[in-house]
Amino acid sequence: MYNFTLWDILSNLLLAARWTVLLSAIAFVCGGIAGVLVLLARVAPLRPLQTAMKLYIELFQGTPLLMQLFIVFFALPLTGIETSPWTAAAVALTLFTSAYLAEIWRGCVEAVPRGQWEASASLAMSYGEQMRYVVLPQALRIAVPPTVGFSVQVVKGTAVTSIIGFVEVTKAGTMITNATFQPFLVYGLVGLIYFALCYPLSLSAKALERKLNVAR
Amino acid sequence: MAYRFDFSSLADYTPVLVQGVATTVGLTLIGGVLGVGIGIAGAAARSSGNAPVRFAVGSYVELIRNTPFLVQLFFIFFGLPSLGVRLPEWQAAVLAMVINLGAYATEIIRAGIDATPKGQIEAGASLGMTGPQIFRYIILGPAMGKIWPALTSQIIIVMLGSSVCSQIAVEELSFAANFIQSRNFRPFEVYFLATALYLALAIALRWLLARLGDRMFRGGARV
Amino acid sequence: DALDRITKEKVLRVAVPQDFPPFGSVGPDLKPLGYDIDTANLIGKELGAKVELVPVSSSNRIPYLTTGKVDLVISSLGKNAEREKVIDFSAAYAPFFNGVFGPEASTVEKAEDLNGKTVGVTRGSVEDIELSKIVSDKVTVRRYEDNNGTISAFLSGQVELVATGNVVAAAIIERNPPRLPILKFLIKNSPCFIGLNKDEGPLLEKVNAILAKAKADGSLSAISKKWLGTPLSKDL
Amino acid sequence: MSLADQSVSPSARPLVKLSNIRKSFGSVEVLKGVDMAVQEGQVVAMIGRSGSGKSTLLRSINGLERIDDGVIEVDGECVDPSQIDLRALRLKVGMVFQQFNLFPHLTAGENVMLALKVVKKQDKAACRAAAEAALSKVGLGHKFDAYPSQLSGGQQQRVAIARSLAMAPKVLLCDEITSALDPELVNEVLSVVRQLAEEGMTLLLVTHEMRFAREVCDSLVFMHGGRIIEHGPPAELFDRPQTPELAQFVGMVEAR
Amino acid sequence: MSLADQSVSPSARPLVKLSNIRKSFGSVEVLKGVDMAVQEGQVVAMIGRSGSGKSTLLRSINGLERIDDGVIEVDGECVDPSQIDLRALRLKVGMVFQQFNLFPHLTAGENVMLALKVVKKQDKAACRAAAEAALSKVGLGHKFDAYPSQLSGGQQQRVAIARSLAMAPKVLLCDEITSALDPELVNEVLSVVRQLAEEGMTLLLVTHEMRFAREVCDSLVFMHGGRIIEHGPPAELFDRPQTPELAQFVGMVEAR
Ligand SMILES: Nc1ncnc2c1ncn2[C@@H]1O[C@H](COP(=O)(O)OP(=O)(O)OP(=O)(O)O)[C@@H](O)[C@H]1O
Ligand SMILES: Nc1ncnc2c1ncn2[C@@H]1O[C@H](COP(=O)(O)OP(=O)(O)OP(=O)(O)O)[C@@H](O)[C@H]1O
Ligand SMILES: [Mg+2]
Ligand SMILES: [Mg+2]
Repeated sequence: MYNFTLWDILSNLLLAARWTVLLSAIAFVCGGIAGVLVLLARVAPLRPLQTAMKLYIELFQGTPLLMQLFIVFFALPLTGIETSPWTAAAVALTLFTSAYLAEIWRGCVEAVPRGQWEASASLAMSYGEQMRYVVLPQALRIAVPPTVGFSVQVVKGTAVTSIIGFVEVTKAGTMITNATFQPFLVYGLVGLIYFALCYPLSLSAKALERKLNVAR
Repeated sequence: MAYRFDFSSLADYTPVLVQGVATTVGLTLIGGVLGVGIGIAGAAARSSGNAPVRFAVGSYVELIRNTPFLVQLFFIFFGLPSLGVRLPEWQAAVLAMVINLGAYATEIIRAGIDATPKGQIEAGASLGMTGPQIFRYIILGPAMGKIWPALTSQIIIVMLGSSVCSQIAVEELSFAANFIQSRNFRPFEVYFLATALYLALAIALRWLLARLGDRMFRGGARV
Repeated sequence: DALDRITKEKVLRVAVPQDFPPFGSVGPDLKPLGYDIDTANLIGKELGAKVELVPVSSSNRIPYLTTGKVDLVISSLGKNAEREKVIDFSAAYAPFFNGVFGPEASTVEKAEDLNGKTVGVTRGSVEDIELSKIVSDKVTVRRYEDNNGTISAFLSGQVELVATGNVVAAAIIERNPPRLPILKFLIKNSPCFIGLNKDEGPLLEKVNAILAKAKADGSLSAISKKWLGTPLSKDL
Repeated sequence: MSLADQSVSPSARPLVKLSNIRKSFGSVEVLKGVDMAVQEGQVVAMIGRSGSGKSTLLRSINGLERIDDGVIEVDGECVDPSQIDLRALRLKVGMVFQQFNLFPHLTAGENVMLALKVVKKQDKAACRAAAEAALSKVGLGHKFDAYPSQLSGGQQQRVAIARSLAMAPKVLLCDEITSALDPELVNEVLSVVRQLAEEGMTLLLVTHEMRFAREVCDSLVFMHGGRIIEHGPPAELFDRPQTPELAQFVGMVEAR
Repeated sequence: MSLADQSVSPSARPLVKLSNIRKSFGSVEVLKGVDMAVQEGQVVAMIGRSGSGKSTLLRSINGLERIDDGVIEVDGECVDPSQIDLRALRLKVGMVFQQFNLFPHLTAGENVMLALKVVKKQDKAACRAAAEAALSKVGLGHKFDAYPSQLSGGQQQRVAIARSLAMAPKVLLCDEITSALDPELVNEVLSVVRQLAEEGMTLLLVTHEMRFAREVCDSLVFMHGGRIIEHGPPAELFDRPQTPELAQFVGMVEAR
């Protein structure tokens, strides 16, 4: 059959890494947007909305991403909603990411002192104005390091999409292992590629955190 | 396409599900206990050991935290045998979970240790206590109490992450789900049920660990 | 129905294996290739549709079909009663038999000899279902998500024996692996069929017609020769 | 004798009028029916032990606490507890806090301009002019572009006062605005308040600065256990307390 | 004149003897050659400006700071800076800190018993008896099972003293042990120290409580810029300071 050189293996993995990056980016951007919406609903002064979002977060933080993927991919179509691997991966990763980000960001919103709410309230600002001009800008600053830190989890989370046949780095690794019988080499390389993607993110999260602590 | 839900066909597979849940719980228990143990040792080494030890522990933590669990699992199960280390699947799964949780726990517990006021350590020292005694009796308890919620979340993440162990034929809960749907062709019902079971496990585990934390670190919580 | 859609959109979506040589595997460009892929292309050409290959694993190929993600499963699919309740099958398009394979040194000769041993199998495959019927509970059966897992487990020595198809074993041997899978005993002769959703009569007829024509004009046999090394036997 | 009658001519309508204000936290009643009136231009100081309900009362007046019963009337508009139009109320009532509560991500000038822009929808130039005027008034015209973290506590508090002033409230509430300051910074803030009082601003202050209260205020209100139990001109209250509670409080404060 | 000669009969061997102690943090020399002797049963107070090196000196005596040069002798055993046997040293020298540093996860009793158990390896009953005795001595026998968070600052500091006492040190070092306390709680701690002094405990205190120093101490040590520049009986130092530095320090303190 075909012979894979080391370069074949590496180049295929790197090519597949594009999809890992793309998936991560989609998950992060869509999850971020959804996360903001969940966050706003989660901290809104409306009990039912708060409760609903609490359940949403509990649900997606309390079940494996793998199961979420399976349900979106295999189970939703039975109810008439078509899902390709792309949409399934994007949808599941978005839901998963939004739940975690909303929870991280809620912590940041709550870290904004109560006095800020009260001062802006006594300036006759509405809830929306308080959020928009006073609380979110401050929360945003606090939120940068943990958000960058969480992006590492998103990148790693994309590995699970290999199981629904999505050919990103992990899946490519599995396929190549089967064609080459060199699991040690291939999975070692796969691990290194993830490390190369994630470690800079981890480092910058740490650096940002230090900077934030010094600035305070 | 109108779909008729039919959970009845799952009844035949109750033993498979029960065994799946039991395996998931077992993996989490062993992985959790050993992982936290590694975390404590790692944190101790990282905050007191000599430079090479600190570097080694630091590298371990970063390596694990920046690669996916699935890849770690494959590496251990499929990759290590080429070095002559052949582990049966459940041992490989436990090892992967322990290594994974150990790295996160090291980082979490270290944060708790760093939060120990310097004066506490000096007070211990001025009473004639040795370094290890200070760590064991003064630092560890309050540090664990402080970071227990974070550790709880991480243990739950590892429990949920164990779902990918089905990939190396460990017969845990998601294995059971896949197994059943490949026999009865009812993915919606099966995955729905399995997801609900995971959620129940996560909630139960969080509750249990909270109780456990209250019990073990009751004093430490009052700071 | 599906046939209408295919002729209108000129796209045929086919589930194929990428972990099951020689029926389906990948080359250095990670593109699927193999017996099943050639068969899919053959059918696509006859239908005048562009073929869209969807790589699947053995445990999820039927959900792919039933959830409407593909029109056909050409994925070395064997026929059995359970599956027939859920999907329809075309005529057979490739020969296949399952056996238990192990290293030369292994002395296993029949199902009873497996007692106390560990056998790897791909979850949800015909081998899995058939093997489960004939072995006692003294046998440890390890079920992997896909053939990649099963093959890796055998090659890395994680399992002693595997239950798989003749052709898979042949393909492994051809690649000069560290451990050679040698046939120990036969489980079942189970040729491969194309899977379709139920109530797709027109498509089923059309596919069967295409297969009949391909058998008659020798094009299917050519595929067999290319991938299995032997022409198609007459009894298929 | 009701407080509204006392320190003012019968014809003047009070700017702030509180009738029978009640407020509980859980099962603890913190305000047990407070009546009070503040005339336009009056400077009223509230004194009393920690926990007597001073902050709670002040916070109720601009709706930071929701009252359980009673009526708050500001500038003739009656606001009943169940459906207070908070925005309208707060446009009339400014508030300055113990902890300054400046917005740390905005400069002094931006702190002052923010509400002018988003609440009053003034245009940029008008905002800037108003902010500059307000900051100059508190002696910080030159700190327009400084961030709160670059200012001393006293300066921060003066920015907070300017921020409230710029909204042109009818009455300004001040809750122990010098308590969080280092002793040497207290005076710069008090002198700003003194100047406001002289200019005729209506002020309602909670304060522990007894000398200041004595010198600057028209009227003193002594709270105890969720009630106003004495009120009147400062000199009178300090020198001839009518209740043993006030006598004790005065004694305690003087001893310090 | 060396300090060792001064306040004691020549025959008595000092319990603590410091000779030429030097210590730098980075390039800053904080202790510039300190000599000092404390006799058994003596109560010595150290005073001096912030930053003069009082804490550093005290911390050196039980090895919390590693000294760069000089000799520390405690109870006749000489400990040179390069290889101090910290454990032996610390068994003889107790220390109480400004911030109490109680172990928050242990009750008062457990705080006292911990070192008895793990360092002295006493059995349970002996530990408990010793802890009860120590806590009773500081007037907190009834708080054996209270957690630090349930105690006032003064009570916490007394537990900290009991914790050190229970180890039966030869000398007790106290670094500004009342500075972190509310004024009304200072006296309860000072009276415990006074009682220890009366019972003959050897004490070395850093303190800002001048009246207390005057009344209780046998000897006063004035540090300035990393050196001891005056020492002697408290009355003498306060009333007839020899150096302008001490004169200024005394003036500053009395003005408060
Ligand atoms: N949000 C709250 N929840 C529960 N109780 C509260 C709350 N705010 C205030 N209280 C209680 O209400 C009482 C009055 O509090 P308030 O702050 O009004 O007193 P104060 O007179 O301002 O005291 P201080 O001089 O200490 O500021 C106190 O007993 C306080 O504990
Ligand atoms: N760990 C350290 N690292 C660097 N410099 C230090 C350290 N500890 C103390 N110093 C410096 O050593 C000098 C003496 O400090 P020390 O705490 O001994 O003074 P002190 O007399 O106890 O003052 P205070 O009355 O404020 O407690 C100070 O200038 C201080 O800044
Ligand atoms: Mg108050
Ligand atoms: Mg000091």
